[in-house]
Amino acid sequence: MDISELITKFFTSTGPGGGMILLVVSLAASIYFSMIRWILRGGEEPEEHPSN
Amino acid sequence: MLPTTFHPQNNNEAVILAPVHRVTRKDLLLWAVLLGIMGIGVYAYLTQWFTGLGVTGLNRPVYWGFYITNFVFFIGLAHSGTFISAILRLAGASWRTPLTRAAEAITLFSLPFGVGAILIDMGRPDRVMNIFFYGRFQSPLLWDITAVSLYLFSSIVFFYISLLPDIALCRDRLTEVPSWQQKMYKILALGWTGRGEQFKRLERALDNMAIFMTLLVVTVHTVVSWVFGMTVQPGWHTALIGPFFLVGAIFSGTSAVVIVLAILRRVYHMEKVLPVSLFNSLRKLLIVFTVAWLYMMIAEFLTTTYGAISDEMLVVWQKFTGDFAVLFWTMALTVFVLPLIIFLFLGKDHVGWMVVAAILINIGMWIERFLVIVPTETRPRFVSTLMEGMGSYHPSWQEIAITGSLFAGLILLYVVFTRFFPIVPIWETAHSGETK
Amino acid sequence: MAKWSMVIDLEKCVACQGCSIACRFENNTPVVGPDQALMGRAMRWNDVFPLPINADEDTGEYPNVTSRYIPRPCMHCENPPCIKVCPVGATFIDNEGIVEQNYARCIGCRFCTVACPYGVRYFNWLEPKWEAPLGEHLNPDRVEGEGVLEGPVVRPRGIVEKCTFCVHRLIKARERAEAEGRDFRADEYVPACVQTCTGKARFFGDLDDPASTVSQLAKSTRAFRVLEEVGTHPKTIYLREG
Amino acid sequence: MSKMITRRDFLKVSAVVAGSATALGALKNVVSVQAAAEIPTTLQTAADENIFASTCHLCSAGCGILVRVANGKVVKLEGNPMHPVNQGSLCPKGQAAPELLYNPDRLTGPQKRDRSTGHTSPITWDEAIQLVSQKLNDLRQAGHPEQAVLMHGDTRGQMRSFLVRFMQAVGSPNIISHESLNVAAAKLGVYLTQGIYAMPAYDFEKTNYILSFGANFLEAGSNPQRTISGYTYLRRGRATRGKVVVIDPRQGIHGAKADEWIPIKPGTDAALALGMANVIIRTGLVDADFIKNYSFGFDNIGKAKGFRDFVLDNYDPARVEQITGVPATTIARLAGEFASNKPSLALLPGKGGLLNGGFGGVYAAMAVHILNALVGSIEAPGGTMTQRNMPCVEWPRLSSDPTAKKGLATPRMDGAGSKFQLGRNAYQAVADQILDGIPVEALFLYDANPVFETPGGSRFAEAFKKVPFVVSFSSFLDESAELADLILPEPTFLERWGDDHIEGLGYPGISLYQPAVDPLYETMNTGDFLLKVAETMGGPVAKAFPWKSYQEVLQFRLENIGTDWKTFKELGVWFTPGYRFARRGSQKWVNEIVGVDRLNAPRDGYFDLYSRELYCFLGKMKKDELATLGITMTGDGTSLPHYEETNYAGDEATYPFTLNVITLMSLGPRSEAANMPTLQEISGMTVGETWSSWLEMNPESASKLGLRDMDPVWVESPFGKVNTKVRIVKGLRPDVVNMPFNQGHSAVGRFARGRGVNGLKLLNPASEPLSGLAAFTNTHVKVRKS
Repeated sequence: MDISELITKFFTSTGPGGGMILLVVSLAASIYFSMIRWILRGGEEPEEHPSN
Repeated sequence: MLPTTFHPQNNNEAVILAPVHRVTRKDLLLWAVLLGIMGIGVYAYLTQWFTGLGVTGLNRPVYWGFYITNFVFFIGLAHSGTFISAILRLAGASWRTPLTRAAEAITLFSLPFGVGAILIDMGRPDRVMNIFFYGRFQSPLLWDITAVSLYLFSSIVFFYISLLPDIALCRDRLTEVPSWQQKMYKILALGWTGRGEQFKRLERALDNMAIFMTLLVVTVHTVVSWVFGMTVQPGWHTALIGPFFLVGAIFSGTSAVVIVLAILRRVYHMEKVLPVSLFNSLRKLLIVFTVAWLYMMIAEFLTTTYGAISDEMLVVWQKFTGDFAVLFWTMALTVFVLPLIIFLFLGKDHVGWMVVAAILINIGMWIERFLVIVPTETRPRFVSTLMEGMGSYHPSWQEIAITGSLFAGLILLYVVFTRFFPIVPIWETAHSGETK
Repeated sequence: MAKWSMVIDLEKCVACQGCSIACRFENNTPVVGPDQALMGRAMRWNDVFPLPINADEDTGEYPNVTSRYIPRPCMHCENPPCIKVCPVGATFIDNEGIVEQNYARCIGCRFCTVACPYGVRYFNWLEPKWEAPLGEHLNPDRVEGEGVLEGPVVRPRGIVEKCTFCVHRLIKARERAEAEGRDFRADEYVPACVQTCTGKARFFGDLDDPASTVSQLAKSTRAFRVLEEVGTHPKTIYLREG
Repeated sequence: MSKMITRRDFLKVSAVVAGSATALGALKNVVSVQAAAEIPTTLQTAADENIFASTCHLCSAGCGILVRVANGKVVKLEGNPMHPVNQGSLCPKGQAAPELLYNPDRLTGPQKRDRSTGHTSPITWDEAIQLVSQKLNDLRQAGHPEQAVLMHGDTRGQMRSFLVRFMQAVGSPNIISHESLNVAAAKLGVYLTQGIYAMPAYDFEKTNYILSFGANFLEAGSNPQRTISGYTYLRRGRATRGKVVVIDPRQGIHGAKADEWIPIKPGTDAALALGMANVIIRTGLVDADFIKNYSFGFDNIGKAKGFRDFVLDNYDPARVEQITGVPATTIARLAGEFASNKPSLALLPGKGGLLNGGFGGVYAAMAVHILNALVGSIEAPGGTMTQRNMPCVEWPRLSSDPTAKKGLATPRMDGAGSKFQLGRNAYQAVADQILDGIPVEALFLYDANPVFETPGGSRFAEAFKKVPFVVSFSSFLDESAELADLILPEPTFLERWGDDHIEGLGYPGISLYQPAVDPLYETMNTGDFLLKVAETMGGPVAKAFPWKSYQEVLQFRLENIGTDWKTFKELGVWFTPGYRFARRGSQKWVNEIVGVDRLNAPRDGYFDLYSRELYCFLGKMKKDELATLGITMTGDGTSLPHYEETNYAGDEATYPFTLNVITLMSLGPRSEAANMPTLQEISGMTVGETWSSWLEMNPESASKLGLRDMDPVWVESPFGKVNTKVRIVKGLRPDVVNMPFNQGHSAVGRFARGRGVNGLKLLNPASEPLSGLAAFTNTHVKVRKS
């Protein structure tokens, strides 16, 4: 299957669209989740490098 | 045991937190009224659920009416928050800080109603999952759903993380509130301490998200417009429709912020926190938007009328002199003429006039959304399909009630929110900046 | 594979509306009643309209008045705007060029009805009903498959329906040919409107077969397609009067 | 160090370029539409299916149908491709017929109405048979069988002669057809010229040129399906395209499809036809052979003025222009085209034609038919034909007893032949006659709803009060059945036996009705009912009807049509294709084509341009005598077709518009059709109306009255007023307004009741004094905003 057919299939067939939505949203969810964790972790006073 | 939390120093903390301390009788009354309106809407929707969309005034060829207008309007309204807090953040406009949360709350609370309007408009809401089972990405509706759901999701996160330090503040300061409320703060604060890298990381995350959110704003409203623009119908099928919708969205959203600010200022006595200078800054922005919107309108109508393709002209005449003339000229008056007069001559240092203008703009923008959607439908390319009584649209009481309840819902969420969370970001407006 | 097409000779069409009603009884489209009809919710998959298509076209002043009529089934476009916009693939074009609707999947968003420039798609605003015993005459034919419901089966409310060139008749004709152990011929299948046409104004057949009547007529100097400038490439072709 | 592009790199680059190209190619696919992957499906259908060949009964065309019966239910009708009238086609009424069968408002069994209370109560068929036979026997014993009257509608085939036989056996001459409401004017026109009392059949297929005088042949002629097929063949079915000119104050569908629409002043068709005759004669374009050898009265006959001089003296195109409003140049051009594009045809109005309401209408029909004669189109290819009927087995001789003989000798109660000397039927006059004191003891309504379908129908409601025994055979409780004492519902045509003669093609054929399903309700075929009545009555009436069932009657009558009953049932139709024209002047011509039906004038095969038949009635009358008949002409002119100014009810100053009640294809002529919801929902396609009635008005007139499209209006005539809405129609004379027929029912059923208004209520209820025709088009109305 060449790329053109793949693209066509993605747009025109039923199913991939719903998958796309779920993919985008879950991707965002995981990014946001790790982002929030990253922010909160900023509050832990890590022993390695004391800030002051 | 909580670690000691760092809270930036804010002189207005008491003023800002004042509304959060108590739920008054008046509040309960207001909530009851709003719930009542929503109840009517729910009843209206139930009649629609059990009888079918036939209870609406929709028909052939006006398949889309109030519900889709609401969808577009609410999504547009949602642009206020992102605009004020994301775009202005990127632009480094520091005057925005006191009103970011008030604006973002509009975003957050209008988006669900925008999405809800779409669900209400569906003939078979029970089959909504088909979109996921059988979604086709060729349909602009899928682009819409992708963009709007991502936007909704991102807005929640954007709003929530900027709220974190203030939730923590509530957790620590509001000891007199009921225990469930305290528990809520405790859970929602996610153990925020404000120490170490937290504020720095928060700022960084917000800065980065602002870029993303700005992109989303542009995408979302363009995609909303493409639901119309991708068809071949006269009046819709124009490349301008994306920017047109976008500018309109920011325009109405920013005006909505003016209204909300003025109310908050008055009701919660925040004159000091939300100074008149804020309104003056918004006034300047709004002047730009009004002119930009006028420019869009002129670009749109001049191109259409000059080209004078007959199908397109039928729609234009519907707006200029036809069935929608009254609405159209009301819209022109409330969106351009009156606001410009107010902004230029009356609005400076005058909150009252600003509110008047903002209300006019929002009424006008709702009408404008209606006028984008309905007149085109009343004059399809194959005009012969119109028989007696066709090509017109009169909303039923259900549509009006549901529209009313969508607005009531937005207001309800908003007023409830202001009673439990500080509507002005305390940490962002803090006098002492960084952590020590 | 065949490419089904309909040719309508406007000179022979006398606007009798036989096609409209043949379609109604073949496909079980409901009568919506006076109030609904007044709102423009009448369901006539195959409708007949007075021309002009374009409202600002000049029809002359008395006594030099031109009045014309046009019957309008689905155009069965080769590039149908309705199919592009359907979010769930409830409306689709089969490999013989027929634009169909799967009633089991439609979510009732009405994007297709808005996108169709010909107004051929109809929405079930209310539950279709037939006052007893009127419902006795309903055509029992239905097309079923995994998650598919098509054909004259009575549509539930909240979904979109449309002219399908009586696709169930095609299936029936194929099945009959198969049962009789012979090859299916294109002339064994016509939609109900073509069969009933009082002026014999309608022709139906395979546009891919250069010898078919529709192919021949499509080449006529009188042939035109409605709104062909829109790029939909209709397979319903009209022949001009005169 | 120069970097050489290696072959490997080159291939890489090419691959990238090619890749982008295919991706761009894909873009095209993304915005286009792909055929969907097939999901296997199966067709579910009825367990058992049958197809019955039968005949449609929803208008006078009598199209052949194939009825699809699935699981014992009628689900679809198709045209019978074997049937010569419709050849597989079927109009909207026929298509909607299952709604007639499964109509929720059908009568489910015989009922008796109590006059004093107005309540109806169900009775058994045996009781009904007893009641009717008792009544008829009473009348016979009283020596007045003629006081039993039967009114019927479009009844053809064996039922027509069966009813006649029944009434004759009882002893009543009063079998009154509704034709005085529609085709009788045209039939009289043909009768007074060609000497045959029938609508001609037209050879559309071979004609080159059609002049339609308000024939409305694409919507509601007497045989719309036949004329539509003829028309489309004339236009596009053959190598040369024939020309069609429509003369009608209303454009309608036929005017829209025609090459030319001539909006003539209503009621002046005679003048236009004679103006054309004038041109044809002056230019020497007449068919000399026909005129010289086979027509009477072209030249002067002794002292009497002939057609030629009369027309040349009186109908100069310039004068005709004054009368008709059609420019003289147009008249001359059309006449020239008509006479030089032979074979050409002038069509007589069938139903809904705008002939004049008085006897002038008959003169107009004569003038139009004479146009056919002038160009030699009588009984000629591309011209008119004479409708032949299938030879049926003769009924056994009716041996009338003295009572019956006495009854049959009485004059007809509707006045046809006596009060209305030239009339054959005076349907609408029945009410006046009853109200004038003519005794009617029993009135049978078969296929008739006079309360609704006649101008001033409320007179019938009054008249029924004076008739002690009114019987309706209607399948629906229509306006007349509502007032009947006995309601004896007949099953719909899809549940009963019957037949119809094929008309409009010239050659003979017969078409069968057969029950596609068993009767749904306790209904009885009126044929079967009358057989049982006859049996119960006993005596000579019983003897006249030796059959057990109406189906047997059909089988008896159709024994010799050339096929056996089984094949006939299978095909639903039998005919002898190919019309054979009679040679001018041949024996067949004299015996079958010209002059056959003349009562007074000689049956000599001459086509009358000067009507000898009419001379027998009017020739000797004085001016004042003629004036009582509404004829202003005196002398020879009375026997020659001429233009009579219409004597309108309502003066023009107060009532500026002529009202035309139009029959539409959708609703058709029969009351039941108004109760078929599907038909209601397509009823006013031309103006975009459904489920209602409207008033069509020219934009100019509307703006003069300050009316805008869809404004509610009062339409008022000297006889009443109705409230409806105005619709602007460009294709209409400014001095004419139209209203659709078959709306404004107060009964029949839920779908018909209260939909719009009945325009007939506004019309002049008078009958034309010479012919007994209903005056359909001589009422003026005024319109004002309400």
